[in-house]
Formats: sequence, structure tokens, C-alpha cells
Amino acid sequence: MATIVGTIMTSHVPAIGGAIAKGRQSDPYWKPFFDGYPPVRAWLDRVKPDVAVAFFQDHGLNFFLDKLPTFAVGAAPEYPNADEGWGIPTLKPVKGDPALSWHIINTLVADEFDITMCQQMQIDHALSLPLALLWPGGGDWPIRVVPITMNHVQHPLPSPKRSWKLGESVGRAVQSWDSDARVLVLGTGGLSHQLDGERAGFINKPFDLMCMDALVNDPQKLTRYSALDLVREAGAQGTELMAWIAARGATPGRVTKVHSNYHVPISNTAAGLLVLQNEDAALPKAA
Amino acid sequence: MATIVGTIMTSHVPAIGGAIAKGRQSDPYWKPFFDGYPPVRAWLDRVKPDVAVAFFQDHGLNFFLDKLPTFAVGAAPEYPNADEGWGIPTLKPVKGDPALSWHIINTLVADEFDITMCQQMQIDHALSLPLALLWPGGGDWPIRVVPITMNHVQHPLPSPKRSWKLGESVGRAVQSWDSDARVLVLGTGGLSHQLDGERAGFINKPFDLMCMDALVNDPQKLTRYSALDLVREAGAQGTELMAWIAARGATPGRVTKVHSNYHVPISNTAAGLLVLQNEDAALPKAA
Amino acid sequence: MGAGKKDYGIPGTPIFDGDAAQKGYALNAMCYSFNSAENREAFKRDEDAYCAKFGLSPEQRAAIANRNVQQLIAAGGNIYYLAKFAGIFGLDVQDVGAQQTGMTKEAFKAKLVEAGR
Amino acid sequence: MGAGKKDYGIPGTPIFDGDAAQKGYALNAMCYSFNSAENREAFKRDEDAYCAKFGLSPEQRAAIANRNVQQLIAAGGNIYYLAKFAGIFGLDVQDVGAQQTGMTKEAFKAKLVEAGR
Ligand SMILES: [Fe+3]
Ligand SMILES: [Fe+3]
Repeated sequence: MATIVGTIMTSHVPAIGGAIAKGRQSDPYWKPFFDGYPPVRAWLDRVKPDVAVAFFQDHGLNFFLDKLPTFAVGAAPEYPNADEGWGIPTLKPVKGDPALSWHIINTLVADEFDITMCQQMQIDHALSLPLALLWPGGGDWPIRVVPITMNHVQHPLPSPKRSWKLGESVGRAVQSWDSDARVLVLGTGGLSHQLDGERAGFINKPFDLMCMDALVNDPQKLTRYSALDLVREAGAQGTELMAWIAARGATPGRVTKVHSNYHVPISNTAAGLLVLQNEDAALPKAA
Repeated sequence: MATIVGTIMTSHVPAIGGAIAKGRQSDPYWKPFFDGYPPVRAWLDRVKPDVAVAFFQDHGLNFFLDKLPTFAVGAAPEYPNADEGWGIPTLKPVKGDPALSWHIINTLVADEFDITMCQQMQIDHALSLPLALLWPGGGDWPIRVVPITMNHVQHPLPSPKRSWKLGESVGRAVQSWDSDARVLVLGTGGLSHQLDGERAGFINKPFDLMCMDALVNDPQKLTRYSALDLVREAGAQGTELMAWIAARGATPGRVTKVHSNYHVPISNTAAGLLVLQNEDAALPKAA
Repeated sequence: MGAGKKDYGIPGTPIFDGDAAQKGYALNAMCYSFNSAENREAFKRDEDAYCAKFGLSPEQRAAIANRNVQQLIAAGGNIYYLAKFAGIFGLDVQDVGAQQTGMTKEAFKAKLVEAGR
Repeated sequence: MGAGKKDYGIPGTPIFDGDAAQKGYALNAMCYSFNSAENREAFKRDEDAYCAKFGLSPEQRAAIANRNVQQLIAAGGNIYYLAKFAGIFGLDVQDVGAQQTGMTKEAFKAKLVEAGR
């Protein structure tokens, strides 16, 4: 059966793509953010995942309000990237893993998740930029992905509790997948931020730090919030925390925190980073 | 609060559209089928619904395999019809009821259904032909609709149990809708039929009759079947029975059977018709 | 029988699952396009060009050329999209059923009537 | 503040719900089209024609003409689609935030830095 090596939760904002393209990683503005990632890459070198199951929202690239899914699961052989309207450099397509996608789809539907099944899907900055942070330097991505998108565009949003359950079901699916693959769980988005309204620029550092702590030791605590609670506490777009909650739900057994980082601001966003290792998987120890 | 007057479950097949267009209702082949509907129209004249919540599958008109939802709820002001590839006459668009659509959407997401929300949707023969059977003669449809589509195109399909629960949640939504509207529940599809494979033409009359009986008195009995059980018992496309199961799940309280009909064959299909009245609603008595 | 790898144990009954859906994607995309009368005309005008535009596999192209439902299903075709292809030639689901069961259309229709007794 | 009718009790925070989504449909459809560079060029070439093609309401057309984020949101715009409109002019989410809060961009950025202390 497949092994879940652990979980990476990270913020994503389009501006990261611009900073990478312009080589600004060491600028004073960007350094505290980019400095968070070398330890993650060291961990990845050690646990060597083959495929990532990634939870994130689609920011109006694949889906429009004509037909907007609550949860969508990609089952494509390849996922192209797009500029999304800003003319930022388009990154390489990432390879899919249709066998794992369909195994996850079959499990989710059996578990009464009413997903949208996508044999074609583009990826936006919510997946391409985390990949670029984890595997910088260009070249082909050394990982396959199964993208799972969550609606944070139009209310009603799914709840944190439903997001957690989605993650749990995906975690069970991966662990029952007949494969010797090593699987990384990825959740991207957040932390607190708000783009719209007179409260634009809202950030809630105490709430974010509480969440980052809870995600290690007591994640189900976060499922007591409603989607609107998250809007209030984490900002209108801070609901993306649900991608972290889903990723944590997918992470089985005992976990240890490998690394974390938190820096405000990147663009309008409190940037968080959290890496958890699955202690129940047989993984190489740190040197 | 809105009142659910009752529920109509009926088969749909594209050939019905041809028979109506050619005025063949009294042909020996078609008469036993069309003769089922005048009693339903008499009942509709009595209970006078304003809006219908309709469960059915989309037969590859709105949705393709690129992005295929398990359950989708329409929230459009109007739903156009299309010929679907056969050049059959296109029927008039049907008006939507966005207020009820959004109330149902809000309820379903709160109840942890991961629906796709559709501000644009076309309707295929699964809705247009039942409307034409219930309100024949052309002219504008005297009813608004909220279409709810269910995936029967690509496995994994939702289960009969999940379909029942979907219906239950929709029924609760309608009953909590702040409106004096009279609401009809509609479920279309089935009964047993199979279009593909060496078993094409498969029909299972005993199973259909058992289902029609259970749908009146013991509907939850049918939720013990899996989707594949339905394929086996009712044929590859007989899984459309789930639209009847969802419609029955949406029907509250005590029901009485107003009318039923069953005739084999229409096209490749066992044609069923079942009308239930909600006895807990204050409705005019039959003359 | 179907295009998938898994046997679901229901004789004579293709199950359109993820395997079949992957295999049939280009073919089904083409058939889905036949919802539009304009596309149906374009197919009739130049079948080769139309198939090439959708990137059909050689197996799919041959099945389309042969108008053969079993071959189309084996190549990943989904019956609901294939019905739109059949519609181009004025064929209905009874023609499609007769072809798959190796019966005349009359015999197929008689079988259906018999199933109602 | 938002385009919807319901008050969710979160000050300064539009909630893009069904009411807003209905009101903003045409506007958001236009902004969604800006995922494509070709469409962004078409908008720049002839803004009037492009808006007309999507059937914007007069309120939406005026908000687009004014490049005014608050008006766009009041007209049913969703911030994720509006960001693609802002992108045409090289504006980022900090420009958008500064405009909505009535601050200079520098002051808005300083406010964000302050929130991290
Ligand atoms: Fe985001
Ligand atoms: Fe059907």
C-alpha cells in the first residue's frame, strides 16, 4: 500500500511568482518568506515523495459561476498552468497520476462526497507556486500530482468540518492504494488575509498562530468554526485555511512538526508554512 | 412556508419528443403510454403547483467528462432546451426560480452535500419531455423549475442511499422556504433499460413493479441497493431509478398514491409513472 | 466488453468507469460536440478532418468509420455520447441495440415487447 | 457594502453569496474572460464593444469605466474575477486594497507591516 510521508501546508499568492521571476528572493521584503523553504527542501530530499495530493482553491481559472463545484478532483494525465490575467510567467505543466486520481474518486464517492470529476484541469498559482517553492530552479517537476479544489469563491462555502472529512476520506484512499508510491499531502492558501471591502488588508496574527499550533496537535478543534467564522477571524479570503484543514485531515496517525515559518506581510497576506512528518511511516531519520 | 403538494415520477426517452411532434399519441404503439398522463393532468389542475423541483440526469448536454459533477443544482433565471444531437424539435425554455434555487443550495451545502452550483444550465429531454407530458399543447410552461442533476454517465455513480439523502435535504429546504408557493417534486428517468452491450434491450418487469410499490410504502428499502446492484437488476441505464428515489426522499410525511402506469416498451425502456400526494398538505379534495 | 480493465461481473454490460473514461476521452469529446447541429454538419462534410481535430486513436477512428457500436464501446465510447453520433445517421437506440445484439431491428423490438408480458 | 441583500454582520466585508452572484453574473463573466491574453487585448482595443458583448448593466459599465473597486463590488463583482480586470492595468491586490480603504499604497503597505508585529 502507498505511504503518506507527511504534509506541507503553505501560503500561495501570485506575487511570489513575480518575485521568483525577478530573482528577488534575497530582497529584504522577500527574504523572511523565502528563507522558510530550504528546510522543507531538505526534508523532501530525505522523504522523496513520488506524488502529491494537493488541496487548494481554484481562483477563477477552471471554474466560473456558470458551473461552480464545491469540491473537484483532477484525473488528467497533465495539468497546464496559466497566467490568470496578470501576465506572470507560466510555469511548466505538472504530470498527473490518473490511477491515484480514480482511486481517490472511487473512495470519495463511496464515502458520499459529491465531487466533480475532472479529466481536464488547469492549475493556477495555488499549485504552481508552491511547486516552484519546493522544487525551484526550473526543469520538470520531480513529482506527479492529484489536484483537489475547494470552492472559496462563492458562498455557500463548504465548512471546515466538511473539509476535514474530505481530507480524511482522501487519506484513507491513499493508504488503501495498491502502490509502493510515497505520497505527499499538500494544502495551500491562507493564512489570514482580505482583499475586498473596507476591511481589505485585515490580518489576524494571534488567530493564525493559534491555527498553526492546533494543526499540529489538535486539528479537529478548527472544525468547530463555520465558514463565516473564518471570514470574521481570518478575513474574507482567509477561508483558504480550509485547504490546510483538509490536508491535515488526510494525514494519518502520529505526526511530528518538522518545520514552520510565519511572516507578515507577503502582498496582502499573512504567509504561513508548516511541515508535518508521518511518524507511522517508515522514513529515513534526519542526519 | 412553502407547501409540497406531491410528487410525480415518470420515465423520459427522446422518442417521446418525436411522437409528440408527429401527433402519434393515439397510435397503438404509443397509446398505452400517453394514456397514463390525463389523470396526472387532472391532479395538477387540482393541486396547482407554482414551481417544480426536478431530479434527473443530464445526458451529456451540459456536462462533459472534462468536469462532470455528481450532483448539480440550477440557479438560472431560465433554462433553454436543446436538440441533443438528434434534431428533435426544441421545446420552449422553462423559467427558473433563483430564490428557491439558492435556498436549496444553501441548505444542501449546510447539510454537507458537495454540489455544483449552476447559474447557467440547459435542459435536455429528461426535463423538457416530462413537462410536455404534464402540460401539453405548447405555449409557455405554467411552472417554474429548479433542476437538480445526478451523474449516471460515468462511474462511480452516487448511491441510491446518497440520492435518498439528497432528496431529504431538498425536501427540508423546500419546507423551510419562506414563500407561499406550492411546490411539485419531479423525478424523471428509468425504469429498467439498457442501451449498451450484448445485454442491450434488457428489461426487468418484476423488479420495476417491486420498486414502484416500494416507492409508495417503503421507499428506504430501495436504498439498500448499490449503484451496481441497480445496473444488474434494472439495466445499465436503469440506475436512473435514483432520480425517483431522490424525489421520494424529498416528499415529506404521509403520502397517498394518486395514480400509476407501467408499460413496456417505449423505445428500449420500461415506462413507469407514479403520482403521490402529500396528505399533510392542505390540498383540495378530488371532486 | 467495455473499455475498462475491471470485471464487474454483470454479463453483457459495459461499465463506463475511470479506465474507460480515460481511454475514450477523445472519442467522447467528439461525440459530445454533436450536440450542435453545426458540428454535425462539419463532421458530415469532412469526417477525416473532424476526427483528426479531436485526436482520435486509430482504434477509435476505425470504429467511427465502421459505424460499429461494439467497437466504439471497446474504444472507450460512452453510450450517451455515442447516441449523438448515431443521431447523425438518423439511427435510434433500437438500431443501436439491434446492432449490438446481432438481431434485426424487428427482432429486437419483438424482444422488448416480449419483456413486457 | 457587498451586492447581496443579507447582512452577515462582519463589518467592511462583502460576502459573495447567491444574491451577489446573480447580480454580478455578466460583470464576472467578462472579468473571467481576462484569463486569456487575447481577451485582455480585445478589451483594451475597444472597451465599449467588449462590455457590450457581455451585456453589462449600466451600473456595471460605469464601475468598469471608473476603475472603481467599491462600485464594482456593489455591482456584484467578485474579487477573484475583479483581480483579473485589475491585472490589465498592472494593478496588484495592494493597489486594490489601498483604493478600497482610501489610503495611499504606501500607507496600506505600512498597515500590513504593522499587522505583523
Ligand atoms: Fe489564494
Ligand atoms: Fe434517460
